Amino acid sequence: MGTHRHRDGQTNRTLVRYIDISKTYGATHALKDITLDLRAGEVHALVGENGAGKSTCLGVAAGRVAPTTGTIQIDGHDLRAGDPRSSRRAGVCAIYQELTIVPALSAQANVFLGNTTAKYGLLRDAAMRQRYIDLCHELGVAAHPDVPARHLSTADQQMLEIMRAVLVDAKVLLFDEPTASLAAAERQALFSFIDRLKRQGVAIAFVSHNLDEVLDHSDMITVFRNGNLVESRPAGTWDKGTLVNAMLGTESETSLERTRTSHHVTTADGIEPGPILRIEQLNSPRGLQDISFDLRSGEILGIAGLVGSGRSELLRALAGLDPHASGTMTVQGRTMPLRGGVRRARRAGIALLPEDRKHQGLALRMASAENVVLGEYDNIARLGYIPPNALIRAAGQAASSVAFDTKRLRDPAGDLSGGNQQKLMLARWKHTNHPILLADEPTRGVDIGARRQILASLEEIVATGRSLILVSSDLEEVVTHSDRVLVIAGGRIVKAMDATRECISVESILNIVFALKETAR
Amino acid sequence: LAVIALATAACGTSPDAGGSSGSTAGTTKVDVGDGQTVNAKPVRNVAFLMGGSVATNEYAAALAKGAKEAAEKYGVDLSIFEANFDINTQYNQLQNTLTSGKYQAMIVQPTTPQVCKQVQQGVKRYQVLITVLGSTLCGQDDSSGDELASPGTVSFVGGMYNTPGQEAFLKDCIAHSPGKHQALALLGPEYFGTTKAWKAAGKLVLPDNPDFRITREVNTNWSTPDAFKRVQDALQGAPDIDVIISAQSDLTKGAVRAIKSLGREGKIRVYEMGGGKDSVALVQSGEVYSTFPTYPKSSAYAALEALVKASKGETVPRFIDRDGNPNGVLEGIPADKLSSYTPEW
Amino acid sequence: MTVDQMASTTPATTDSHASRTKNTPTAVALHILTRYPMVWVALALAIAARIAYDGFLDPQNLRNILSQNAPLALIAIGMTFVMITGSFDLSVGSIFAAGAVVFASFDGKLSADLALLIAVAAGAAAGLLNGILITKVNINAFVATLGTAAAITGAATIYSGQQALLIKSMSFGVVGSNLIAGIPIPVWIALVAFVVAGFLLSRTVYGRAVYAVGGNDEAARLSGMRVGLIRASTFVMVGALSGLAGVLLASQIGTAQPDFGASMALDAIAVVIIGGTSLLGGEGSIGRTFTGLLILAIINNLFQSLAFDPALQQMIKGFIVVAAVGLDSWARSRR
Amino acid sequence: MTVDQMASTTPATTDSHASRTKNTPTAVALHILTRYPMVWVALALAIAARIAYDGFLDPQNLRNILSQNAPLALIAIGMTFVMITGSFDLSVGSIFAAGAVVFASFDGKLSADLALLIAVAAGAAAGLLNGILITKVNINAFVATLGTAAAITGAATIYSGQQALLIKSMSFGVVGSNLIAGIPIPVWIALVAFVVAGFLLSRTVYGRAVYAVGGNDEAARLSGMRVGLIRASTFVMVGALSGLAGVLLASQIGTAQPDFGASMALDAIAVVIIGGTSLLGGEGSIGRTFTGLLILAIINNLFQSLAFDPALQQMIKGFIVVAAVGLDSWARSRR
Ligand SMILES: Nc1ncnc2c1ncn2[C@@H]1O[C@H](COP(=O)(O)OP(=O)(O)OP(=O)(O)O)[C@@H](O)[C@H]1O
Ligand SMILES: Nc1ncnc2c1ncn2[C@@H]1O[C@H](COP(=O)(O)OP(=O)(O)OP(=O)(O)O)[C@@H](O)[C@H]1O
Ligand SMILES: [Mg+2]
Ligand SMILES: [Mg+2]
Repeated sequence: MGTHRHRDGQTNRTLVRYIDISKTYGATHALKDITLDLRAGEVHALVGENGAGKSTCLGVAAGRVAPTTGTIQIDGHDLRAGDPRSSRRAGVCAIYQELTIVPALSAQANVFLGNTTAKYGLLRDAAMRQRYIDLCHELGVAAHPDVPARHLSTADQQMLEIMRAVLVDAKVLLFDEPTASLAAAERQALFSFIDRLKRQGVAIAFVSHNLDEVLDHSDMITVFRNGNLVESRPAGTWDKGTLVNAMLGTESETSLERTRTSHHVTTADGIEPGPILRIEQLNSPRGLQDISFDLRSGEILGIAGLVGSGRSELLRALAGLDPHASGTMTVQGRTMPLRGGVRRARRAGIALLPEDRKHQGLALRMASAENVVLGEYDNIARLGYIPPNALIRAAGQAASSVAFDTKRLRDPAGDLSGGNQQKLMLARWKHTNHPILLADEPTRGVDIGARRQILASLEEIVATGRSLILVSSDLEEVVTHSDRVLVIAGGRIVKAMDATRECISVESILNIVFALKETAR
Repeated sequence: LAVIALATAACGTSPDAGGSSGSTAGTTKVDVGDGQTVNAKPVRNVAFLMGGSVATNEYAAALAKGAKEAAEKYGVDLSIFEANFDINTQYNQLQNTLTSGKYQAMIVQPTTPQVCKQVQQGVKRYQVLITVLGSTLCGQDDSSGDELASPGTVSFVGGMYNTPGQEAFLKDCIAHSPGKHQALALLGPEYFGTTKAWKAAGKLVLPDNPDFRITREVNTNWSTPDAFKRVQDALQGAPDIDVIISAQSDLTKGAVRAIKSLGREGKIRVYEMGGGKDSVALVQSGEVYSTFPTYPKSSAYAALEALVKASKGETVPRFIDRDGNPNGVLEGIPADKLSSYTPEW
Repeated sequence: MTVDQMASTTPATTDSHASRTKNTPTAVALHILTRYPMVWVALALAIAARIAYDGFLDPQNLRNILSQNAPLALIAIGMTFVMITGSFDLSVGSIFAAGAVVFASFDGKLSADLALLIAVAAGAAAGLLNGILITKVNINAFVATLGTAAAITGAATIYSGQQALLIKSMSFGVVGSNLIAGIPIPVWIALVAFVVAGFLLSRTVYGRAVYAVGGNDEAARLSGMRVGLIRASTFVMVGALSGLAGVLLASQIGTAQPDFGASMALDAIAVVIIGGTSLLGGEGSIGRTFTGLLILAIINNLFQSLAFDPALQQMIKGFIVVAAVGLDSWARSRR
Repeated sequence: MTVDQMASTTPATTDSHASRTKNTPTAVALHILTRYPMVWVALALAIAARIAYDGFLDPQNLRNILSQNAPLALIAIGMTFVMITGSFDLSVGSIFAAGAVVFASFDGKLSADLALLIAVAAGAAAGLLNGILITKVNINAFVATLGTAAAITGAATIYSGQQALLIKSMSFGVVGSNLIAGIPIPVWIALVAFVVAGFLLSRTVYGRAVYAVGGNDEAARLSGMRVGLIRASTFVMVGALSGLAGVLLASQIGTAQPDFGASMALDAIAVVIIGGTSLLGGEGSIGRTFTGLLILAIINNLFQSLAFDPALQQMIKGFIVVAAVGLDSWARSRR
């Protein structure tokens, strides 16, 4: 790997210099007078709330965003603004928050996108294949080189992007929330990789909402708030508390704590009512095997597992999206086949919050307000008629309950920061009234303040007697917010845990899945 | 698949080698103008390459009818190919029928002059007899007499859509319009033979009739809706127009409606060429002053007859005038003459 | 901040919410002009037309413009729905001609009203066929509608008994030519269609669903919408409207032939796009289609009223359309 | 499972890598047939044609099919590139006719080779205009190319002096009609174009970039590709090929008119889509275009060789095309 990096190894040299950079979108100040250095051999973390300007900041160096004012220098030379090609030439490579995968191209072609190995314009396939396979080994990726990228999971797609960045002999690497869709093992692989690049003198900047990760792996931490650079200090001088305070501008709790006590609804005579949802013998050619469980009303059922363990597939099957699933489900006493289709599941009271907001969740060109009420017009319409303002009012109510800035309801969803897009999806969910909610990664890409808010609002929802199945790659979330936890591996339930009877911890879950992996070897 | 196709195509015998070289027994030498001759085989199968389409066009339907009658009479098989006014379709049909070797004679009604070269080469190579119908083969619609018949073809059947007919038509219109007039000419697309013949006729006739001025020439795509819109707008833009000369019945229908929509009935006199039963109805109702007859049935009949006769060694005229209708009148049919007129289509 | 406050802030981005900020007429007009550059273009063209051609503002000329374009208007309205769902329909020209033929074929046999209904139903049936092919059999809209276009034209030709159908009875001419309050009936029909369609799109659940399907059909499906049904319904709608447009034309010009609508599909799509509705789906509005129609109608009227060399006409028309849309895209990028 | 194992297991899913698993000819053939149902359709049609029409496999008839479709083939090849970048071009018919006119206009004035080059250059220039309008001025491809189509046709009409141009000199007929090894030159040209284009798309950096731009143009831009340049280049290519196609036709039939290519754009797009390349971009291949062309060519030849009622013909053609594409989409959904 290091052999073909020709670098003087000199560290602490400033590679990227932001000089008074500002960026405005209409009335929005995404960045205000940012002055910042990224140095060789240094990992620089950017943290801040959703919409604080982190992605914009990286985008300026990568050429994705043209700053309104200010200049940026790479290795002492002024960069041509807003031109990804110039940035690439200058040695800057970025991995964006919204994936830039070409869905129709093969995994291998995606990795070599814009950087093909070729001679006289002719592709050298064999060479690229070898390099691809090497990289897969190095980063622990298992994606067939010829499979179209659209068939890969989000995590694998994310890894393709990382491979793409690795391939370029970059001087500066920018990662925008690279770990948001990765599980522990891949995160580990990524950080050891980042470590190695750092030692080779690459300047690295990354954005993450996971403060532990930030504190563990960076040398410098810069905090953004509302487009302003609040503070930039060596990592050692920060701790979680000071970081959160700087981000939010207020004193605040730093970690998730288990606040839940059992919310099971019990009747007057103390007998538990039947489950609101019962799944029996769910099997699917997509890899789910013999899954049976109950969901009680007023309960949060967490599902834990590694990437690719089948959590998303399970939720999709429950939502009626898997036409090949077999087995039955009983919702509030009514039994129906599992492959009944989305509408049937919806009518029975099941709603899904999909994990891929860009493709399955949001109509990016449409206004945010439209996205909140998308497909759910019953409570704003009378006989099919939508009165003026009804839509925006309903959207506003739902959006403010998830701390979404209602001023932005009329902007296209595509203009929002990643975290705010996630909040829109949650708002839709607030807007509806389904008794059973399936949340797939509800806090992906959400800042720590909003995350707490979202999780709290989930708890509020179940407190009203609705039930929730929670899938999250952040095991801490699962552990602190579930009444019971199902651990899934290889499409099977390997363990069911009950928080009221035992103490569930992140370690205990990891022990289960890794032990299983060992025995499988 | 294509590789196979290509290989067979390449290995196939050259068509020049097969069949009709030399004056073998059973063939007749037929003069096709310009000193060329064709060794004609007895005619058994005739292809009729029609420019328009029987389906959407009564004129074409009458053509088909005439050709069928003649085919029955002379005991030949007739296949009708319709180009639907599409240039490429006709080109391809011509190529396919020529190379199939199935047809000893063909009637060609050119969409535009563009199949000229192909027909002439086809005649040389495949020794087929060809008569041309309606529009001239090589774009000489603005000439007259035998010059209308292109070298390589047996004869040309037409007249009405060529300069002689258009000239007569225009003269007839002028004769019925004494005094000063401003006229609108409603024509087909610029490229069509008829349009060119019309313009040539205008050059011959108009200079002698300074009181009759064509102030607008409106090109259409031959369709009624197009004529409707364009006439409506043109009349609006040039309110002094009091005569409309329409080259074809579909256009007339649009023009008549446009006049009505502007409330100018009775103020604009409409002359047209066509003479079909729809036209007769319009003359009867007074919406059209007179219709200049054409004879599609006769012309197709004459075209096929000429082929059969030529193949038997009889001499046929190079130019069969007045669409081959022996009683074809060269004057418009106004309302008072309708009783003695029977439309062919 | 409360929702009521919200309703009076920065300009909206969705059409349906536009122009609600301040409701004085001038403010609304100004807002429309800055947000919709194509309205400017239409206005500028109208002024240019008035200068170049004295008779342009003549009531009769305006009446001509409107009634000539009423059939295209109906089809473009339907096409707007189809295009907002992210699809398009190349068979509208054939359905249009078929509608004319069906209507004319009942001349003297049925009442004009009944004939009109049958023609519209035939158009809707053709649209349903398109909808099924596209949403159930999953055939690409381009090929499906190009194929059905050929099939429909063929069927109409056979049905018409291979001849142009002439309309003779007065009653069949009423809907195309009569005036109500000095305005031709087709114009009234088109106006009603504009208003109803505008309302449907911006103020009903159905309209929102149309946008949602076009905006992201996977998301729409996941939230329980009948994506196929909604998309198919837009094809039925454009089919019915095309049939109706055919009836109007046949009644207007008194004859019907199966090859009437050759350029209708491209014209209708062009009208919708010139107005500013994108081919990608999820955006657009009926108001834009109206503007697009005006622009094309003014250009055509001007050229046809002046005796203009058709070749030059075509060239200039091409340039104007491209320039207008270029201006629109420039204005949008500046926002 | 390791990646090495992976690379040698289950059949690949992307086109470019297909048929590499086992390389015996029969395996490859089988693979093509199961993966590309349209190849079956073409085969079935060929058999049906042979049954319905004795002369179908006649060498001369095959030669006709190929040479008649050579111009369309060239345009469809260019269109494949444009469509893989997720765009399309409605002006190819006009460029095609303009190419024919330009070529014919030099008859007797310049050498045929030079005239050919000028016509191709004119086509490329028209394509460049499209490319600039679409990528620089950011005009929607539909409107931009519909507009330039009108402008180009108008310009060609004026240039041609409003008349059909006849080609008289022998040398101008060579490229359209002469044979090399028993095969007409246009067929050779089309074959070479197929091979070169196929190679360009699947084996070069440029081809990969074309796919990337169509698959996700934002991703392509961010990874440093010149998205605008690449997309514009495909328009230049289809423009040049359309000009060349026009030259071939003019030389073949000995005359040129500016209204030649009326249905060419829709035909070319239909060929590409019938082959299985989507309008959405990012997917497709030259091989598919070839199959699509064969299918349409066989249907047309059959119908044009039999004296068949054109109305019925049109209906049947519509049905065959829709059924074929329906079969394709069904087969894909089963994979
Ligand atoms: N294309 C755009 N148009 C309009 N506003 C934009 C656009 N891109 C970003 N913004 C706005 O700029 C601000 C900063 O966005 P940015 O994406 O940098 O936030 P972020 O810090 O990365 O947030 P997150 O943690 O949610 O990803 C936000 O208010 C966002 O809505
Ligand atoms: N559309 C698809 N086509 C092919 N394979 C898929 C598809 N979707 C998911 N898979 C595969 O199915 C397996 C289970 O994926 P699933 O998305 O359920 O995992 P997960 O536990 O939710 O992980 P993640 O964190 O990636 O969401 C994975 O190996 C994934 O690659
Ligand atoms: Mg961000
Ligand atoms: Mg998942």
